[in-house]
Amino acid sequence: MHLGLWVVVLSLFWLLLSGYMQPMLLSFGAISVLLVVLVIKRMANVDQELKQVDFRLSIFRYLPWLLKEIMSSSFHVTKLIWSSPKDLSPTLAKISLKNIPKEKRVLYANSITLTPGTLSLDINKHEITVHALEAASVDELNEGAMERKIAGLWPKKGEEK
Amino acid sequence: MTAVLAAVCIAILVIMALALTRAMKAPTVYDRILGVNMFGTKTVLFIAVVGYLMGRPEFLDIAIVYALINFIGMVAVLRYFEYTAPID
Amino acid sequence: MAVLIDLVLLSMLAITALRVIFLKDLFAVVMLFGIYSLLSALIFVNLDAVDVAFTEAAVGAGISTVLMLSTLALTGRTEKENKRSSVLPLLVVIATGAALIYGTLDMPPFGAADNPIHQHVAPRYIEESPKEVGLPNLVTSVLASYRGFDTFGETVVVFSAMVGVLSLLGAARRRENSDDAAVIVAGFKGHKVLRVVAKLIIPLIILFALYVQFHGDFGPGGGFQAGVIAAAAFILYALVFSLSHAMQVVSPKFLQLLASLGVLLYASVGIYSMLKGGHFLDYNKLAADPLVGQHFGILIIELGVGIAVFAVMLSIFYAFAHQVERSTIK
Amino acid sequence: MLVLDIVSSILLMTGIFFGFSGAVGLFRFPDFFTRVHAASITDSIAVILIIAGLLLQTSFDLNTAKLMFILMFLMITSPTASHALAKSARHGGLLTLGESKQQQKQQKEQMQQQEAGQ
Repeated sequence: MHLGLWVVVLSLFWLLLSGYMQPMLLSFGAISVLLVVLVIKRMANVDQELKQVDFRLSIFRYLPWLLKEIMSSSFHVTKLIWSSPKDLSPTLAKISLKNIPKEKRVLYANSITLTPGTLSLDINKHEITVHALEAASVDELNEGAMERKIAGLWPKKGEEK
Repeated sequence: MTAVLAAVCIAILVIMALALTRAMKAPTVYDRILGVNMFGTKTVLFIAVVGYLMGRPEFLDIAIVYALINFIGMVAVLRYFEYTAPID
Repeated sequence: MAVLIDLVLLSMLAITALRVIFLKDLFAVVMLFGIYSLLSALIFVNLDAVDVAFTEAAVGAGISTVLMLSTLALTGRTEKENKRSSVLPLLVVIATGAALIYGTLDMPPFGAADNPIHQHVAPRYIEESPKEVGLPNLVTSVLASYRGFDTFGETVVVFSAMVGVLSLLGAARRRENSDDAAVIVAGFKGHKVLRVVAKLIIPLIILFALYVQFHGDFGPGGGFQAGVIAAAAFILYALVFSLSHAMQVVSPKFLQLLASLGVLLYASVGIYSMLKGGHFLDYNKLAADPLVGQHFGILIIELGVGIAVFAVMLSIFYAFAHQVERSTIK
Repeated sequence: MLVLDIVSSILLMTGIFFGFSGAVGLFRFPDFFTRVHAASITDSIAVILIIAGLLLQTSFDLNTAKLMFILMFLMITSPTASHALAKSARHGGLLTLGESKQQQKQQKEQMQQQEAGQ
């Protein structure tokens, strides 16, 4: 994530938290944002991972879809809880990551965990290990609706072929 | 509306009690952590709802602190396992 | 309604406490202590003591869990079997308890409206502080202005806690050869999701801490809470990205400097007000208008408290974590 | 105003229903990994619905923003915590239901083979 974007995000965060528009508090806000950006820069120098966090506003196009997904799978898992929890058939599966660019993989893994019924257990360069309550949810993931949604969120620079 | 909020408060307390029971009588140590984590997130909700119930939305600041601190606690617990293997 | 919630929370608190006493697995004890402090903070919220709840949230559920876990990593996880008979300790406890209860018999009835504290002290704070100190948050006025001496004492206590821990455990030093550190780093490198999320959330935590620092005059919060939350952010960084990384971002030496700077900042406000012809920590003398003086004084001493608490908490964590790493490497 | 109140009550109640179901699932599900799924219901849908219900109670000011922040933080941290916990459990050697059944079966077979050998 770019430092400039951080400045915008942090300033917005401050203004919404504080809500005071007096010059003194605004200047405190400016100092605070500067301080935090300094810390971000120092941390990035140490661990070299600034680029790993990629955040774009287009993520908001994805959220409604995710919400719908969470809704439907929650209903499903709730039904399982109240009906027959003893005869579940939990499965482990590996989902390929080759269509997901590097910086969106964490979003993908967390989306999988966030939808009840599927849980990302492990993630490496090529695949995510997913634990699912039912085999059907793994098939759904393999069909790739979520994958396509996430991959299509924003084009990667230099990769538009 | 107050009645609804009060009911929600009580209901969250019930959920918290269930999570607490899980944390106390846990088959594995991971279940215990799961219970504690769930207790933490429900605490955040509880504070937010109580804030509205008592007409004190400043409580939201505390809820934010909880949402953040709970996560740090979880990470510390998992980090602890790096050094010592779980027993049960 | 509030009474009912209080009762439920208190009974949950009591059950947790009882369970803690009988558990031998100290790790489980730490987890339940986390719940214990969450519950007590909820009770504070319910009693409308927002500032206290804030502190309990940050210190009880956050920092103390982390510190207790690092102690456990040093000492081991199960409680030692106590072979000695517990009759004598029980007698001592019963005698002390009885003496304490006897002592409370002389005290005014708990919570009664005509207690002395509700006659003189509290009404004065409530009525006069808007005129004398002029802050919207009464708790901050009391803590930072009326009880400025106490708060100064507390800050010094926090500082001496750091001195104590560092002299017992040894100050953590930045390791130059990072070979053995790599062993530790490898363990958490696999948690990719955690690393990215931590990276995203740490700046927000630090900014939130700064918000708490500067808005202590208006709402719940202040230097103490802010310092703890900021320290928690760096602890998260150390937990996820390894201690040596964190030490490169904020070095232990710098922290020790910061801790003393915080205490000195507080003290210097007091001395400055003495030079201006007032008493120690007499903020009224800081500016021509006493209210402005109060405002400045509180702002600066809160900053001092925040800096000191932040530095002390992080140093203590460094000292523990450093010791843990050393003991696991060898 | 009344419509908002009704909608918000419905949201809150549904949220509570899901939260309660998840908490019950914490006891009814057979092993740790399935229980994480149950907990994730209370962490995702219940949180979303309850905060959405509270959002309708605000007068769309700073408190709205703060509630959004809480929602955002929980949506980021709780799946991360679940994932990290499940991952640690797996690396710590906890088996999933299918695997442990398989292991038991194998052990049984080995025992039978040994008995047959004797």
